[in-house]
Amino acid sequence: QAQEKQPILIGGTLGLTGFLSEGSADYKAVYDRWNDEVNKRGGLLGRPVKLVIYNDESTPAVAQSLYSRLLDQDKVDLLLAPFSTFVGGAVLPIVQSHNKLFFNGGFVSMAMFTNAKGSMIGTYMYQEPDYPRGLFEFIKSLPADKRPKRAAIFTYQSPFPIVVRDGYNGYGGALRFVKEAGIELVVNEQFPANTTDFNALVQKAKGANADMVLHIGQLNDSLQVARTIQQQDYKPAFFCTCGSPVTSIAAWAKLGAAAERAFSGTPAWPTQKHPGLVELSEFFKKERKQDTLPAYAIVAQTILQVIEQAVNGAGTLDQEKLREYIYKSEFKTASGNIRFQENGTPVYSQLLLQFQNGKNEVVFPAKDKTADAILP
Amino acid sequence: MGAQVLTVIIDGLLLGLIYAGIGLGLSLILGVMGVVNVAHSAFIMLGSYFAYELFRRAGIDPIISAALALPVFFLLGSVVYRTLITRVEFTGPTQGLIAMFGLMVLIENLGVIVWTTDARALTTHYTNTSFAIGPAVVAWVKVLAGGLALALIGAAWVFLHYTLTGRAIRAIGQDRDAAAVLGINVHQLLTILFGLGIACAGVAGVLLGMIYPFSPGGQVFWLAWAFLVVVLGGLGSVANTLVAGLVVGIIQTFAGAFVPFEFVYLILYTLLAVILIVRREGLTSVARRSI
Amino acid sequence: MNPALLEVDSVGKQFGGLVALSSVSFDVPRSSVVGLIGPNGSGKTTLLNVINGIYAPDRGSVVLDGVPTKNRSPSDLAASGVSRTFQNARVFSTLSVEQNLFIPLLHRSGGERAKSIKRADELLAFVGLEAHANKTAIELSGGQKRLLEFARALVTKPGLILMDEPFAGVHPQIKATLIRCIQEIVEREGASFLVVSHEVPDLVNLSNFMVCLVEGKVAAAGNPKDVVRNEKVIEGYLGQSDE
Amino acid sequence: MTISAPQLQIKGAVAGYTPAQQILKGVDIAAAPGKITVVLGPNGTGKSTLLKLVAGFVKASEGDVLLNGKNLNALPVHERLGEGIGLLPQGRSAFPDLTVEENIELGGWSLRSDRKRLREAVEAMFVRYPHLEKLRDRRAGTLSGGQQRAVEIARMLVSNPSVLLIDEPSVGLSPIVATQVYKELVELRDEGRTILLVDQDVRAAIKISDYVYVLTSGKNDIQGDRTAFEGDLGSIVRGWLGV
Amino acid sequence: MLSIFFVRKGGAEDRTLRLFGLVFCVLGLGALILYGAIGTKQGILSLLGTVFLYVTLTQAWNILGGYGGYLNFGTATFFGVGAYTTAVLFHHYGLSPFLTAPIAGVMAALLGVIVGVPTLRLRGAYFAIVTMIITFAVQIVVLNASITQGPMGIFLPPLKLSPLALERLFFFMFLGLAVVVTLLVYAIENSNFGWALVAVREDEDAAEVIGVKTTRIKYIANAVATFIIGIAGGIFAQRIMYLDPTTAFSFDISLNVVLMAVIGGAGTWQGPLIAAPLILVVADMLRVTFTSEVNRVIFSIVVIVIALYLPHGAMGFMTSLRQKYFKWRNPKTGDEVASA
Ligand SMILES: Nc1ncnc2c1ncn2[C@@H]1O[C@H](COP(=O)(O)OP(=O)(O)OP(=O)(O)O)[C@@H](O)[C@H]1O
Ligand SMILES: Nc1ncnc2c1ncn2[C@@H]1O[C@H](COP(=O)(O)OP(=O)(O)OP(=O)(O)O)[C@@H](O)[C@H]1O
Ligand SMILES: [Mg+2]
Ligand SMILES: [Mg+2]
Repeated sequence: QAQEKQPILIGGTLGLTGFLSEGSADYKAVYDRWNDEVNKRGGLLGRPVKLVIYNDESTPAVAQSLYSRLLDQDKVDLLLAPFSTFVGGAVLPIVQSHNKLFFNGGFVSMAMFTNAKGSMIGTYMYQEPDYPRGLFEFIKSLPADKRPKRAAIFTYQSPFPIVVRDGYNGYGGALRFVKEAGIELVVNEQFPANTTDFNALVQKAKGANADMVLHIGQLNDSLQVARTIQQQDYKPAFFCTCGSPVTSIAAWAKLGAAAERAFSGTPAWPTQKHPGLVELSEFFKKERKQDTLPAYAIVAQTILQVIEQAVNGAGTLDQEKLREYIYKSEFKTASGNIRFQENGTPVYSQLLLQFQNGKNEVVFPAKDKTADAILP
Repeated sequence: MGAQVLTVIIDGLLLGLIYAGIGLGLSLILGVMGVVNVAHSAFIMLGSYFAYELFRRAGIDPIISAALALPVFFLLGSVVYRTLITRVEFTGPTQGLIAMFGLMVLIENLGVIVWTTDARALTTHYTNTSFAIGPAVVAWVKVLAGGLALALIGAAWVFLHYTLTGRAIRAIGQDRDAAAVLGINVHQLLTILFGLGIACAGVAGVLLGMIYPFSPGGQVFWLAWAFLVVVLGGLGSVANTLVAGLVVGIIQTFAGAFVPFEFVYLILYTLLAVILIVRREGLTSVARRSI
Repeated sequence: MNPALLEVDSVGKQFGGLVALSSVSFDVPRSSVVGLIGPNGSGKTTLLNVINGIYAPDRGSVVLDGVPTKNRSPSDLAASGVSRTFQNARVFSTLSVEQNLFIPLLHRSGGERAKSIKRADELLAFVGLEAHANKTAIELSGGQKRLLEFARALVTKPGLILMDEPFAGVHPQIKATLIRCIQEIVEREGASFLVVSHEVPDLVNLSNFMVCLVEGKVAAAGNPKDVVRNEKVIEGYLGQSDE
Repeated sequence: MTISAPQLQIKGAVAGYTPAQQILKGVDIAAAPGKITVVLGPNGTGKSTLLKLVAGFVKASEGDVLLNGKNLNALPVHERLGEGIGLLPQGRSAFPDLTVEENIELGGWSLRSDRKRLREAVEAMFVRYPHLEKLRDRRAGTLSGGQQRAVEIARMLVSNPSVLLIDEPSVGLSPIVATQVYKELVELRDEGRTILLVDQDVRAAIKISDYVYVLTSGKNDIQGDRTAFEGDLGSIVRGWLGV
Repeated sequence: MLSIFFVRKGGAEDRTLRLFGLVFCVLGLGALILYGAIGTKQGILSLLGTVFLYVTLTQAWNILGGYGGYLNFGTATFFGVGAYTTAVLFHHYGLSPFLTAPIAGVMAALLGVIVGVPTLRLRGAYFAIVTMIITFAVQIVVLNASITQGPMGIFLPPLKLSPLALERLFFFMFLGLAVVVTLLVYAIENSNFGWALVAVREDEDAAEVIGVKTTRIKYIANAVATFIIGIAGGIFAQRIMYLDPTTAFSFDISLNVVLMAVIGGAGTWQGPLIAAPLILVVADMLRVTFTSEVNRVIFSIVVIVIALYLPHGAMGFMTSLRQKYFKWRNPKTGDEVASA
């Protein structure tokens, strides 16, 4: 009896401090909310659920030792991935050596999913090479004279953004999309971590008359580039933060005029009314005082929904059985109804957001559109 | 080409002024007291949030906040000096380093508790505006911040070189006991100095907050710049801190314009290392007699 | 005939625009004490720094034992038997007195080192510091630091010892001891000293040869008694003695 | 310039750098008003410690320091200047990165509320020491040893202290300047200042002294006025002093 | 007098204490070996592995930084170069990092010598900050080089061992390294070389003048230190299995090493043995007890308290205890005293 009542432990880490803390905070909020709710619903398999989320300080080495601890000492039943590819890369080998399923709402990586041979279950609706895909599909839908002619790409020097730019094994990537769309690439620059001033980069794009700027980076640098572009009185028709989905983070709205018209991708949007999505959006409005729903929250919610449905559906915590169940079922989640492909990732789907008058609007694809894109 | 050079020079100078502003407080405290204030960036962070809160709650313009930050952070610095630094300073530079490191972690994480880790951006009505000098487009905020930094540096320079109190503070840095013998209240003046150093950090924080988005953990990246400027300028020398800031700013923007961006920092670091190695004590490089 | 132990040949040294030494020449013969006097700022310390390899001379040369010392580092010269003391005693402040004496012996080996250790003990007794052997050097009084430095300069049995005001602030009785010590070393070991001091009467007694620098130039050189009677020296340096 | 001469008394002072080890073990010294009182003794007996005690760097665990009857024990260093105490420390203490002028100006820190007087006092020093005039804008750290000593003396005098604690004033000074310094001390006394002088130049010190103490191993055991030291008692003590 | 050749501070009591210390160390080491062999908690094994890694790094830093007084804020440079050396050799030639770790040491030492020639002429804060800058510069080179796969980093496949065996392996690797390095530092402390370094720290000019070949001494110390750091980095690459420029050249590594050395008491071989476990275990305990930023707040307070109440590091504290209870002479003075 007492054994039965032992809580189910779900463990993972997040960079609650350090440079990944921004996105991590969104994850944490969703995790905590779900933990409360799932227990209100009676837990999983009749047992209460306890999330054990450590702070990895945005440091891979720390995350490694914490995962080691989660697996070995805390003996968690289910394992959540950390936030960001940067940390995830270091953790994956440890997880694999323990033969655990890795529930990954935290990061994308074609390479790692391939490498994990299906033992990693991801809920990002698209992997790195597809990050800019939404934007280019949208561009293809435009009349020829509205399309951009000259592109500038800024890429953060980190594994994830590089793949966003270059694609994976000959598939996807911003460079390929630009070429296929017949756009001339006039600036292709990288910037290292801790870059504090982006004036030089923006000057280059401006000097080259680029009417499209793809910024493939993270939050802080995206904010700065947006602001610098505005201050330089430079008006590229297409400005996309094609790295992380940062326009849906609270800080974006604070930029004022500089935030306007920026494009960004997201896996889903509350207007799609996927299961739990509207409530999640309400929760962020009420509890986090955040008008817009961060994409991170959607992915986090999705992985938890997958876990919940899988455990209840398979009726066990046995990793093999869970795996079997996951690959043959369809999941009803905040990101829509999803099925997992062989490598553990869902089928591609993306919405393109544009920041208009202080909020995000879905501008593509047409069926989910909430507003028309504003183009000069 | 000519237009580009003009842009690069203007940008470099403005950036340089800001770097000098960031380095100033660090330089004063390191030069006079020998304390490596790694918490400098934490006070910069507080400065940014100081401006942010004043703007958000009371609509106070950051330019005014910069002035308000002076007394507020001066007081804060004095308190830190009296409670923490006096107790570690005598036991050698490394002890001060540990204490300041602790303080940095403390402030940063208290900052996270108070403000969360979310990035903030301070957007006033002039934040997104700019003006043109010939072909160069210059952001107003940078001009304002650069001007304020210059004023701060000028004031510090006048204070340290042209007032007796300032000279006394420099004297303390060179021989504390000899200064005491002359009737100088060392404890009091060091409190002032530390207060000033922190005030400079606070103002620098306001200035950075005007230009760049910030978060509690993010301002630490500026620390590297501050250190760069300080060593390049030579410890405790205000005028050279300014020159060093400008040198760094100009090198950075020139490199930024003419080489791939990923090599900008490499070029910058290499040049700085070369300058330091050739001139040993940075731009100061006075032939100090030690023998 | 052996050349002199040290030949200083038209040495010049400038600091920026300031000419600290211009064309200074003199010899330090073997087994002798050369006194170096001169007003404040006349370049005495600078000269020691040049001989010692701390500064490279702008002009001229320094020849030790017939070999020019050009580009040799102070430690290298120390290995060839040049040692010195500083005008402001520089001791290793967190080391004990005996550890201070031990540092110069680091590059000595075996038997030689054992001998040197014996010598260190003697020297310590000589300068009256044996009771303080275990004290940390920072705890010594001003004069004691100087004595320690004196001893430290001699433990390795150097051939040429440069001393910058060894008697300043030293108690008269100990000063007499130091002078005796110097004389004995010159006699017994054939070492040579170049001593800077403002205590002219003592220096006159001690040295075989004297050089007076004024504004970086040799104003007088020769027999000590003659040098101190030289008008230029009296006028520029000694002043009218009222005794 | 005349000054109302104060009297300085050290009564039964026990003091040291660590509680475990006392350097002064019951010292009784009185510096008579308007007189030069000399303290002699071998290296390391605590003469400098005595001056540091009066200046406030070292705290007495027993005994008192009295100035005109006022107990100074609780006053911190910087306030003692206000009581008229000036100290010339042993060794080097000029501020190396300040110019000579700035150094001297800081000596007048206590006059800072009256800028005009301060300026005058500083200029008076350049009149008093003309050889410093041409060094006015040099950084003190680039001066020769003796030049720095002169700066320190001038710096001490700017604030016009009435009690002077002087530790080995002539060390490193050329004879001509040293003679001048001793003359100066006499003048300063004649202006009515009380001087406590510690010196290893025994002969010069006794010559200008009014009263002499000899400090050995932390206690003052011999004392007398100048005549005693130059006269009969002198011959006994002199042997000991090694003059 | 001869005593100083054998012990730093003379006296018979000292020798008993030293014996005591020796026994303590041997017992401690025995206990660790035993735990490494039979312990099954991977988390603890892994934590201890990290502790040994940092003991190694801190000891190596200690050689030039503690004894020689040159505060190096660039440990990460050599650590990263070591790590990348083995990773690159593995990636391109399939050589196991355990085999190539010595090459990693050599590469790091080589770089140490190259950057040492100009930087070791700088003193004080200048040296410290330039070493920090060099880390950034090297990091950028690695970030943009193709042989290192730039920002993509290098994966090293996990060894074919169970997770527990893996932890145990690295536990012993780093323990061995730590023991060897500690012995080396102990030997240095009591050698001519160590004395020469101390002389450099106390007064470099005076040391040079009395015949200490300061330049050579500094180079050698630097080369030895960087060699060790490089080896540690090389093994670390295999342990972390995924190497990228940010991790390998993290400034945190440099800073932690300095903090540990100073908190333990720079220039003592015991210091790192005390401080590395202290800091890492406290940080780890806090991390798992408080899962939010509160853990860092408490950690920072601990650090501040250490700074305030252990003015000469843990070893200084031990020395003062020893003096208090053994009534020995006092080697340090109250520092507030005038040096005039
Ligand atoms: N490193 C230096 N930088 C600038 N000037 C210097 C330096 N070293 C010495 N000088 C100058 O060179 C001159 C000679 O100085 P030096 O120390 O050799 O004099 P000195 O004869 O030893 O005097 P003293 O008897 O006072 O010690 C002085 O004017 C001094 O100011
Ligand atoms: N900072 C210090 N810490 C500990 N002990 C000290 C310190 N300074 C001096 N001492 C000790 O105090 C004693 C007296 O020193 P003091 O400097 O007063 O001697 P002194 O009489 O001035 O000698 P000298 O003529 O050599 O200057 C010495 O034995 C010395 O070892
Ligand atoms: Mg001299
Ligand atoms: Mg003395």
